[in-house]
Amino acid sequence: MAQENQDLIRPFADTATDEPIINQAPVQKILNICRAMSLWPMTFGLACCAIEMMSFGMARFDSARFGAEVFRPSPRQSDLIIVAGTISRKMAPLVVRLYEQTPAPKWVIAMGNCAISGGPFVYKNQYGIVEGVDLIIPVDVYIPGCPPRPEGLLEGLFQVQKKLTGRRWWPLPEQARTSDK
Amino acid sequence: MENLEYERLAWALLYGHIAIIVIGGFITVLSQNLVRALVGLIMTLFGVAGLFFLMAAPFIALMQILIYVGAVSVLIFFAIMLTSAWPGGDESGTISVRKIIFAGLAAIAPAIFLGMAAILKPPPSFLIPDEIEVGILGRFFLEDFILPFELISLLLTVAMAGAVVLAFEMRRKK
Amino acid sequence: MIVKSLRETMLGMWSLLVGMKVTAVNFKSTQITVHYPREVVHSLEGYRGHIELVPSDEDPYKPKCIACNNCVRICPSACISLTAIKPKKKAAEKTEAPDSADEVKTKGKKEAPAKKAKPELESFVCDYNYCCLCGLCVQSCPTGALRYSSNVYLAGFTRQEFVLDLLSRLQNQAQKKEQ
Amino acid sequence: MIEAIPTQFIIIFVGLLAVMAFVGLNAIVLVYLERKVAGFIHRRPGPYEVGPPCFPHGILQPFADGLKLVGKQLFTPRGADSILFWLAPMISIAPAIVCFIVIPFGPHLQIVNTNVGLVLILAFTGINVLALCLAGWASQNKYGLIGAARDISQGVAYEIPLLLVVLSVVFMTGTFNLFDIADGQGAWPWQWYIFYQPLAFIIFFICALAETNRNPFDLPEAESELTAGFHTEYSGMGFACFFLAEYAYMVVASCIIAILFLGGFQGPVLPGGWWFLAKVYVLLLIMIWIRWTFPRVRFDQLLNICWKWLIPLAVLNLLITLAVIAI
Amino acid sequence: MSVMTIYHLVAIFLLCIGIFGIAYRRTLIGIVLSIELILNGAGLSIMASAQLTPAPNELGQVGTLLVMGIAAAEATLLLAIFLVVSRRFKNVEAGKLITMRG
Amino acid sequence: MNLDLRLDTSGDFYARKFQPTKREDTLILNMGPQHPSTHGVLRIILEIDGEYILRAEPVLGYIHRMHEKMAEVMSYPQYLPNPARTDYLHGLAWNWAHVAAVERLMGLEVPERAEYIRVITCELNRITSHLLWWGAYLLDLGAFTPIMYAFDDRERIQDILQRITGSRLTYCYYRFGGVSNDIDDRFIEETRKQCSRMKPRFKMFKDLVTDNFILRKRVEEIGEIPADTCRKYGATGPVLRGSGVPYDVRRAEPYSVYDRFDFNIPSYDTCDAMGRYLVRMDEMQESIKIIEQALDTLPEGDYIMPKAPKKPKPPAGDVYFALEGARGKIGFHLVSDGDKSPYRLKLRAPGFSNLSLFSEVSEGVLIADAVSILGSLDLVIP
Repeated sequence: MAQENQDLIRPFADTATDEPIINQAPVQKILNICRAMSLWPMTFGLACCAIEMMSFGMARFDSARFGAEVFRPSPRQSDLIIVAGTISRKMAPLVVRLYEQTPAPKWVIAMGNCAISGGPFVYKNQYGIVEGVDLIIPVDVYIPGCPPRPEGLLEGLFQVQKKLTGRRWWPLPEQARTSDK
Repeated sequence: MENLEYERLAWALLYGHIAIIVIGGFITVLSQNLVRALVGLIMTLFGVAGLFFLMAAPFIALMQILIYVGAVSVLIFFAIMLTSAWPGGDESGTISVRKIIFAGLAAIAPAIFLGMAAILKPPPSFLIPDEIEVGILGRFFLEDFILPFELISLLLTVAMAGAVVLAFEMRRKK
Repeated sequence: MIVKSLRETMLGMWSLLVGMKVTAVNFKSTQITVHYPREVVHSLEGYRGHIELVPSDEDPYKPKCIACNNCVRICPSACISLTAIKPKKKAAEKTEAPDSADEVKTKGKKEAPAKKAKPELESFVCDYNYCCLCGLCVQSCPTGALRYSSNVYLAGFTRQEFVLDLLSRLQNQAQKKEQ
Repeated sequence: MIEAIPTQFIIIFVGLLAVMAFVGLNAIVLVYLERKVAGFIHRRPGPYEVGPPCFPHGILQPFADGLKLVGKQLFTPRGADSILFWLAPMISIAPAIVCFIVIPFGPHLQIVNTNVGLVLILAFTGINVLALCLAGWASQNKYGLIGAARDISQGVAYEIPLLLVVLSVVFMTGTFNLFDIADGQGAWPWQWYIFYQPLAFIIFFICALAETNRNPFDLPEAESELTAGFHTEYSGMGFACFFLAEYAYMVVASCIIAILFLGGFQGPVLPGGWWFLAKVYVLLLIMIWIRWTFPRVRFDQLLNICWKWLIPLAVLNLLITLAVIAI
Repeated sequence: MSVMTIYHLVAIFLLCIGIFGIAYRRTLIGIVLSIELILNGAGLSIMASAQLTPAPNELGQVGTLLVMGIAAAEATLLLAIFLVVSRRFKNVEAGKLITMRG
Repeated sequence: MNLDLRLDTSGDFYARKFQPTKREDTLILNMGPQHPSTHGVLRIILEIDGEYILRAEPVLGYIHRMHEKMAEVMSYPQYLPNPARTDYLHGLAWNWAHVAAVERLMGLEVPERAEYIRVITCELNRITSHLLWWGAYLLDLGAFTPIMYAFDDRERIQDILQRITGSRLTYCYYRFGGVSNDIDDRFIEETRKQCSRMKPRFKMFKDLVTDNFILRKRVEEIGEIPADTCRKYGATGPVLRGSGVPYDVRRAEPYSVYDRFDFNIPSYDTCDAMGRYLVRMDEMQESIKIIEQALDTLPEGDYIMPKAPKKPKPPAGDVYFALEGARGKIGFHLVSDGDKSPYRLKLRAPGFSNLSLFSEVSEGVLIADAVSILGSLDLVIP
């Protein structure tokens, strides 16, 4: 199976990142913080996890608080691809294409076990699933769960921010108080 | 002193607008892509509007922008999109030299006559035009020029009706 | 007819105003957002997260598990793998966390459940990447050695982070509790 | 010739810079406002956490968004006409800035006081249609093309009632001068033209929504139908320009409504500038409120509303106005 | 050379390039673009003649407005005609419209 | 496996096969698989003339997850978590269908309390499903706010369900012979509270959306599906009931304890999107009615059979079990050869039949209407 998946991998030659216009360290740092604080996800749901992705944007968990509520339908305007759901072999080329259509500073979250590894749909003689989105596009953050709760996705968002800026910006949930909502 | 500076500025503006007109005109005529040609036409229109401004007729300049840019070029754009939206349907491809020569001759002939007339026999003119009120213009339209005004209204109405009729014929053919 | 359509339009306009009133009322009402990293939802109880081992009653460092392999066999995604040593045998080969599902599967089958002496758990690995949170393992456990954790905050940079070594997690938890 | 040059050339230049700053600032405030209002309507806080503790409630969110968009890769799609593709956002934003130089923000806050101010604004806002068409056409994207076609139909259709309504106000005042129009109204609400021309106000408001492509008339960029309409292919700054232009036109539309119908800078007690700002922002808030309440209308309905309702009503309004003036 | 001459020369340039375009362009739309150039030249010329000579200014402005009105009417009609033509002949190239019957 | 991932502007296999008609100046538009209004991974190839759709052809299979094949590989209990992923919005119904099919084949007698629990949870799940549909449909029509209000209630119900079932979305709660967890007083109390909370909410939804002029214009007389067409394509559920046929499996061939409850089958014979919309809105209220009745008459007893089989091996034979899901009739055709895993499993996904309608209905409508019709069919592509 792994051998077959090799066919799906292709060099990401088309997505050569342009040299940044301003390449000074402090500027870059500020820019990175800005990027981290305004990660616009793409409206791209694949399966069950997409529903939890919706919850993540909705009133109760409100990703808007972290500047991530602007779900853009066009890949050209989004920064964050949340691969939420099972990737079938038929879908795989399109995921790659969407990734390539997204302009350069872009991040990928593999949400849910299907996107990470094929999850519950991996079994003997299985023929239609790409076993993990990291086989076809580079993934920055993995969020396990089937499906993960919206908190998990928020944590994933924080992880992307951490990857960008090198620090976690928000308190850990362990110290949190329990809300009555 | 101040006046001199302003005059220089005025000349610069004049020549700037003329340059825009000339460049726009050439783009309009020579561009292979019709949409680019349209953009060239819009450049020209803006240049002419600028000249109207310089002639102290801001109302006409703005009407130029409103009617030409806001309506006519949008209509032409629509026509381009509806008839040849994709490359190949427009002006790509080579054009025979003979055609260019004939076209050039056709263009130069009036240029020589009219240009000579304009240069050699300039009518008396002055530098500083007056600006007139829009209200005066309107009164002029409604009192002295009522017939042309009505005619142009009629023309527009007829054109609209004709367009609608043609479009309906098109739909019926579907 | 004109009167009817006019009336309809007027009623329609009124309905638009009613809609705007609804949103205005909601604008004023209290918010329902849980400010997540600062506060957590009240209702995580009952949520099936990934599984954890339950410590035995006498020793918080030792799991209740008797390595019967029931959970391995029932698991639809084959994400659990456990190895056990019989108390008498000393040197048991150490197995590392398996990488792929196939390996897990074969391993699960290879390890025959030790029936005679009470075997001691050597490693208990749950590859959370494959888990589908059905809870069959917990239900099939004869000794109640498994429980759900309510850790829903998992997210990481590699998928290897979620190959959970439950035994060491258990020991860590016991340590923390002692402190 | 000499006199023909506007004597306040320098003032215009400085004013343009000020206007650009104003447009930028306004867009930032509006983006924040829009997201916050949307949040409250949805019973959530909206932008909240971004920014250090000294800037609570996510006030820095729009800045972060803006800087991020500046830092994005610029992408010219294959097969697109690259010159026109990048020209379109600029054409979109430039006229909006020009419009601001004739708006009287207060009794003494106007960059150019010209007799044709209203015509200037109408002329320059019309250019936006062209920019959006160019954007849709140049990106060689079918969604963009459909968006552009929608935008043309919508723009051309809604310009007509807009002009008619403006004319009826102009006939009342007898001038195109925005300052004079605002000045002609009294300080108290019953002296404003909304009181004399309520129908015109409603028509103008609907047309303004349509011209600025706001929900429920946001068909050129209808998200669920055309992904993102004419700016489907724009990334980074190109997208930001359209965004900025949309908000700038919203402000222009609100300003015009405030001047034509709500007395402009007129108001009791407070100085004029504040009144003007307050009126404009109330109108903007209503626009935002409408956006987050209603579904989108369909395309043919959109045109039906215009041709079957707004234009006859506008003509009627104009005729009534003329009759009243004549009497 | 007086300013008015310059304006007139620009108007003549527009006229000439418009004529050139009419001959040079193959598609009907290209020809319309050229016609718009000519109309603009006419408007400019009328404007200059009225504003910069003792002739009444209103006359020139009204004339220019009339030209614009004609341009708008013409554009509307031509758009409709093009649509019909493109539907019947499948193209809008002037050289290929050789039959008289649709 | 040779997947050619090169960018191909001439379109892929489907688009090339979808030849344009003889008419000129039509446009082939590819809607999806990544498109906001196809809800995930449906792809529709449209041939449009201006804004009018001449032909539409849905392309399926972008989320083909081999559910049927999976059943043949896995044993009966191992397959338990999967049906819920077939239709992730109404997971419990699928879970139920699987469990009930096996029970019927084995002749198991489920305790009454378990049946009641099943009814309550399944109806709660139906409400969440309809709520999500409601929000997403209005999102398609351009209104953003309703989905937020829908999720408000949805989250509350999910909290209630999560406490006993353990998950929020992909439930694996029912077991052969019962359910995996008993419900407690807190569940009953919270459910009652939620039921009484929902009633004024419906009023608000009506004010905000159903009565809205713009919305009515968008859904009324759009996508008319005559009852005949529905029958031809095998459409079920709210789509069928929106066409005036009050067919509901819960009433037509009552399973479980549905025959003990008093509820209406809402149906509207306007056949349009509005009919389907109203059917779903009414159905939520009917569900609340059912839940309240079930809570009132909840019997005591076991929540699972005392000797429920852990590893069932049904006798050889086949069984068909159908029940009413949120999207229509869910059918499980199970063929067993007496082994620990089924010989063959055939799923009847209502979304599939309902989707096949789309191609016929969407001919000659505007793109915006197509979006409206697609939304009103409420699809979850299995």
